[in-house]
Amino acid sequence: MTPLEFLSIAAAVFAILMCGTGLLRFNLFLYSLQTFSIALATIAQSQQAKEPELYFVAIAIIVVKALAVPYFLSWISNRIDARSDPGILIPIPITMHAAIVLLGISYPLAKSLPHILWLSDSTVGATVAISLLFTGTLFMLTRRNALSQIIGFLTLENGIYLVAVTCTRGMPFIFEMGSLLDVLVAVMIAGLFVFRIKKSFEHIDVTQLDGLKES
Amino acid sequence: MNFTEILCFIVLFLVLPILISGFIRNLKARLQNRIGSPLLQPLYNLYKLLQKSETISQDASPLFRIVPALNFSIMLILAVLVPWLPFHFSLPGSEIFLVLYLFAAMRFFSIIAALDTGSPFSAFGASREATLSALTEPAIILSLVALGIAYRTSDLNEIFSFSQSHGLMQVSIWLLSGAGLFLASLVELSRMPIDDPTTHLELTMVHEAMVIENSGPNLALIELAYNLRLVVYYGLSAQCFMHALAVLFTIDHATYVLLSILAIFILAFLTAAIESFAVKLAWRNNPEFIAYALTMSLLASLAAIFQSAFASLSLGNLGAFL
Amino acid sequence: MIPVYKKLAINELANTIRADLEIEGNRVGLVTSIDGNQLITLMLNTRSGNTVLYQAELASDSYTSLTTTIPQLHWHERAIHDLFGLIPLGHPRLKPAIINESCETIFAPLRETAKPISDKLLATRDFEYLHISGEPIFELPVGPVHAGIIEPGHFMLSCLGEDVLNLEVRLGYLHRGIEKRITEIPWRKARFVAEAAASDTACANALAHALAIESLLAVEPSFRSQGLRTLALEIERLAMHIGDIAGMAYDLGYLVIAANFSRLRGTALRLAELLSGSRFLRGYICPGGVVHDPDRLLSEIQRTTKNLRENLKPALDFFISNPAVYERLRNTGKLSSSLASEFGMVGVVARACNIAYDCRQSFAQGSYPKNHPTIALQQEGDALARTLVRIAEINSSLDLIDTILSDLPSGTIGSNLPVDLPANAIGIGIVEAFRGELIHLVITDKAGSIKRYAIKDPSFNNWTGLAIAMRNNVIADFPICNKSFALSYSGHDL
Amino acid sequence: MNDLIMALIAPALIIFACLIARSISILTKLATGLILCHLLVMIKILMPLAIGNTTFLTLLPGFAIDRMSALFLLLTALIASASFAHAQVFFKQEETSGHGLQTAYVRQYYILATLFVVAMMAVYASDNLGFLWISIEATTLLSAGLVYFHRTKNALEATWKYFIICSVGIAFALLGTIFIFASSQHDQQIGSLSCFELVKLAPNLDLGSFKIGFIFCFLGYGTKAGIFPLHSWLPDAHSEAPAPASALLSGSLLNCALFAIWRIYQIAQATGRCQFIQDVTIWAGAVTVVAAALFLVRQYGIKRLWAYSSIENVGLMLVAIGLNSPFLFFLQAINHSLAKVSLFLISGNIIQSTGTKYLKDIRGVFRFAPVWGIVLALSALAVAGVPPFGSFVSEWMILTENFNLKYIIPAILIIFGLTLTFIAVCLHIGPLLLGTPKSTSKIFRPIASSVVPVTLLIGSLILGLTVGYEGLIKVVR
Repeated sequence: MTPLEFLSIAAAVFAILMCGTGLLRFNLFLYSLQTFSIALATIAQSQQAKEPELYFVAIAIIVVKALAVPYFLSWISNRIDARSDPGILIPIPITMHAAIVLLGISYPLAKSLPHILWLSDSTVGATVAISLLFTGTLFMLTRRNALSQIIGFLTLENGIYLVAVTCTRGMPFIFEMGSLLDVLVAVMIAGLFVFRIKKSFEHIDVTQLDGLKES
Repeated sequence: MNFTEILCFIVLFLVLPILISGFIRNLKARLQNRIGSPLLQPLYNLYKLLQKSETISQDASPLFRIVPALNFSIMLILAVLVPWLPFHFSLPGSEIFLVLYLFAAMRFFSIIAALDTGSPFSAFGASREATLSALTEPAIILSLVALGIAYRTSDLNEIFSFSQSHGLMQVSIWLLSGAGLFLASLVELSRMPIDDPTTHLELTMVHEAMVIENSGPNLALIELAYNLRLVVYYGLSAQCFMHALAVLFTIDHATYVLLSILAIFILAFLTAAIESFAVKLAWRNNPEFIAYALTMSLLASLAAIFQSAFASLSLGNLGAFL
Repeated sequence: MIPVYKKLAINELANTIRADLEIEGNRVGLVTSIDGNQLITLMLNTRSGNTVLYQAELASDSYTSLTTTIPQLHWHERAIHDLFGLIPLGHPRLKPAIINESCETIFAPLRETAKPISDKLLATRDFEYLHISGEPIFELPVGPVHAGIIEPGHFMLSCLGEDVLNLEVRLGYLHRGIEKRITEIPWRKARFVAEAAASDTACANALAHALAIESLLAVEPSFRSQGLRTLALEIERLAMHIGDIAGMAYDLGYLVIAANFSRLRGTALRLAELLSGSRFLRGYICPGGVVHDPDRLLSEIQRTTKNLRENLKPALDFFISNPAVYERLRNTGKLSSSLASEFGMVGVVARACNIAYDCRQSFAQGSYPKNHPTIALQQEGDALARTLVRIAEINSSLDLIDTILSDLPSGTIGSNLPVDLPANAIGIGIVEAFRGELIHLVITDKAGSIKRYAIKDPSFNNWTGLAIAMRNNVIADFPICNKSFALSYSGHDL
Repeated sequence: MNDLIMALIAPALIIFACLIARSISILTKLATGLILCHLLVMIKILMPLAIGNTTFLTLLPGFAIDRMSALFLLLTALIASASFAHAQVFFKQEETSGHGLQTAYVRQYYILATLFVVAMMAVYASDNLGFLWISIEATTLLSAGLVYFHRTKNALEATWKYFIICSVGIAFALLGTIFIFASSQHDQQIGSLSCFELVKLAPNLDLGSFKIGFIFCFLGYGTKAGIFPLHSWLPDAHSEAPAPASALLSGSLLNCALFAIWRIYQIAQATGRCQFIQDVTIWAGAVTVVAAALFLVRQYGIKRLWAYSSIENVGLMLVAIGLNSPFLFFLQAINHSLAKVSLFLISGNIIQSTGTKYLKDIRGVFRFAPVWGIVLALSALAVAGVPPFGSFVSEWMILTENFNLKYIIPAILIIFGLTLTFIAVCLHIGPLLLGTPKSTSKIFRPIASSVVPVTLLIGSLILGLTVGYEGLIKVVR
């Protein structure tokens, strides 16, 4: 087991733990840790694959996704006084256990991916990446708070990034940076809209946004 | 196990329970800017309790009298069986399931003893304890079973010995198991954020409410058994963390022993910090916290199963696990 | 303040009060009797600051209960029953409120001495809990002796599993006969007894007493003493609110913050000591003014306030910005706004239910007319709302203390009072104590001595609120719910 | 390089104008003028490519234009001009009808709309799949502000749905892009994201991971295009946006997303082993057509109606892509865009003058505004695929092609969908056009408000009569 794999497992664990609480600040903290481990995994990969430009990507990830974005979101959550998310459909602890089941499912899925997809032996990396995709989606589906949706989306994005790191021999640098910038802008815009939603609806419960139902 | 080690074990066995609980109390006081009670305060308390006479509810059956002594003796056996220190008697019977059943037996006895008096408070405490342990039990079982899967044995002594080969995967298993055990032991030992051991509020207590009818020497035995249980649980999770550490670095035996004891103190420190800074959870939110313990142990089991799958992979048995 | 006095027939009383309550801003201040021969009702108008006192003579020892028409009077009628031996016919739950039933024969202390007590009164002395029947329901008695150092009070929780279906509050373990005692001693010494009505509210009680006596004597204290009185009251509010927050943090298990707030409460009490020489402001306010001018210590007070403010702000932020605290308190012990107004909640509890009632504005005295704080309101009526109201009031008290200190009028601190109280007069003092509306009512007889001295502590209204708020919460929420109300036992029992 | 600068001058000037213009009327006039200049510049740059004189134009590394993208670029420029030109009338009316229009909002609208158009053009111009992805993500980010223009609760809800659903969708497209990149690293190659290179490399791609990549890209860009069942945001966003923005969203953004799918489909075709991918595409298209037609039957808002009709057309275009016919894809796209933009603009006029967007509240358009009524009726027929409009020809050709390639069931589904659409549109539009106008109607019908729709409609008609006629002859032969 390589450090890359160890760190990506840590990311998966943090993502799963993130599903277990409705407190937004704690969610953001765990998201930050998860992103941090992914950035460290990137550094591990850059050493392994001898691609120095991945260093810059890792630093950019730490600055943007592990620090700036969580800070921005927690600032918003304080400003609009939304500190927790009661969740929908299933109780929050069960969500966490569902995420574990999904991690278990991710393994055979990762194994059944076409074999080219791991250039080195990166089954674990691919497993974690798929599990992050699942976890992010699950998080988005089972939460009702607009901010939680953003966090879920970011987790999903992390999963995609991890696919890029573990399953390819280095995506083009400019593409990495471009997608990172996109994420940043998307979060900023989403944050602004959360403010707007709070202002017009006096809540940020997305399940209650149903004024446009077909009728 | 040589003579010095036996001596060490006995000394630690006698001293640590008192010291750790005194340490936690004192530390909590320090964190609140108070001077706090002396480290040996639990000992003085025990002495005081032993001096006192007992008051027993008229409705209580003899069971109520026996249970503290019974639990204490079970705890003594457990303290010898469970490898909570880096050296231990290699007695036969340190089976995971025997240990788990002994712990469960203790819980069972204290619950029926609490119900025995007919006091509404201890009944409350008992019912809460039953609920909590039903939720925590899987976490503890799975943490230990994960280790069992990883090392293909159900003998705790064997699992916690050094003969096994290690890799980074083992580090994650050990870390996750240790974390699961520690979180579960916070619940088991009725500590924050589930239960506040310092509270005077009879309506929110779990453990304290359960033993509210006990007094005098009986209470002393309960306290002593509790302290011992605390040290055994902490020692077990400390051992898990130490094993993870031992995978990453080579440590000679003497340092390892010292570090293990230090680790127990670090966990105690952590407990004190949690108890000073955490907010007690609402009763309905307790499952959310316990779910974390369960999650850690589930992940540990998952990791252990993966590891077995990898092992079979290397044997050329591709996908046999799947 | 002299109330408008009106006489009524007893059968009109209920409907008159009812009609009055329909008018916006009107509320019942106090219902009691003078010597057992009549009912008096004090109505307050929180908009105009006017007060009306209705007196209705009684022909016998019983009268038709007012509770059936106006539910919030149930507690008043129980108190009247205890103190005067008057029976409200048709009262749904008549049982002792103030005087513990351990006094085996009814002794109705405030009753006119010549009047005999009929036998049927004796039958009603038993305290019968409200029983909720059903197989899985069990009753959990808590108190009156508690594990911590708190006052005695007995709570009967009827539970279904962990859920509380009903909470019955039973008080009266601390009855000291304050109201009776004040009528027995010279009125100049009465202030010492009056301020002992609730020890942590000493200043507010002394102030209410002073206001009542001053209104009788038609004396206006000097501007300086008014400023000092307001200062004392705000310091008391500050210290006690900090203490309540500390208690809340302690019940949450948030020990570090609890210890910190307890320390800061000490600092606030230090302010009180600097001002009056007593950490609990004992004996400071007297009719006619205050007893002591802190003159040279004012700069020290100013400095301490600044210091306190600097220390308090980060602690409060740290406390309330913790999402776990937030979650724990939210939706715990929720009291709906409609029930709160129907049962006449006062103080922090009312303001947390979005009822804008603050005696500092409605019945302004001292330096309040000039600079009163804005009313701290919250919508939700849960423990969180009450805590947030307390925090807002801590901040506004600090601001107020600063404002008063920065321009305290000069002048004398006391004024000479006449030797005798006027005959057949009524005086009231209404003060916003830190728990809420506090009323002292003085009635003199023909000879000019105090015939009846009635005190209505804020807790008197709010205990009912606690019982309502506890319904459908889990048992383990009771301490937090109780702490968020922070009610007084001795103030209630008197 | 010069071409690039020339193409960007006009948008830059519009943004500049937005920043300095004092009043709404000056701003709208300036913007209209500049966007028309932009259209001319684009025609000048791209005509050689579109006619086929030149085949390839490289702008920057990663950005290149071939014939297909040139055609779509021209279409986009045309739609943008139409939308901007009509926006002038739209905002004037909005101002007079007392909706409390703020200059800042209009300014913001123009800046975002301009950037949005530039982002869409970047989609067509990018040769690199990565840049393609970034551009499409940029269109989402920029158009969210357009949808939110009215600042109402409904607009906010539509924007939030649009934003979140499309962001997630696009994230999956990124995943697909990564898989496609990984597939090109087969056999220790360096890997590439360039479409042209990938087409060349196609036989060497790792088919397994390419398929996964295609599916994810298809899902991702398909969300953006509104393929059933990923369409849920589309009716909300298209109906809540102001009419010129709806026109842009429906008339060119959908083409953008489909173009991205087409680009990847080209690579799939080039691998030569993509029967599965073809099946998926054609079936998805056919199902989308039927689903949209079914949704069309019960609609309450006039713009929602057209939004569902757009989904239906997306289905048709997807089938055209699946048939590997760039010609049909473009023909369907241009026919749909012209008619649909005209429809959205006219519907915007009607909504503004009647003050309601509900079908049941609008009556008698023929009475109070005959020109609008005629344009609306004709455009609706054009969208529903009635001869002699272009759509009829392209739909006819798509069907025949389907039968040729033995996709019988999809073809039957499409026929069913098209019939249902025709009936549903007629049923909804009939009462709206005829009947007595409700008394609350605020009648306004400056000639200016009909200029753009009429022009587009005439364009559609000419297209149907010329290209369509040729095509029809080809089919008949």
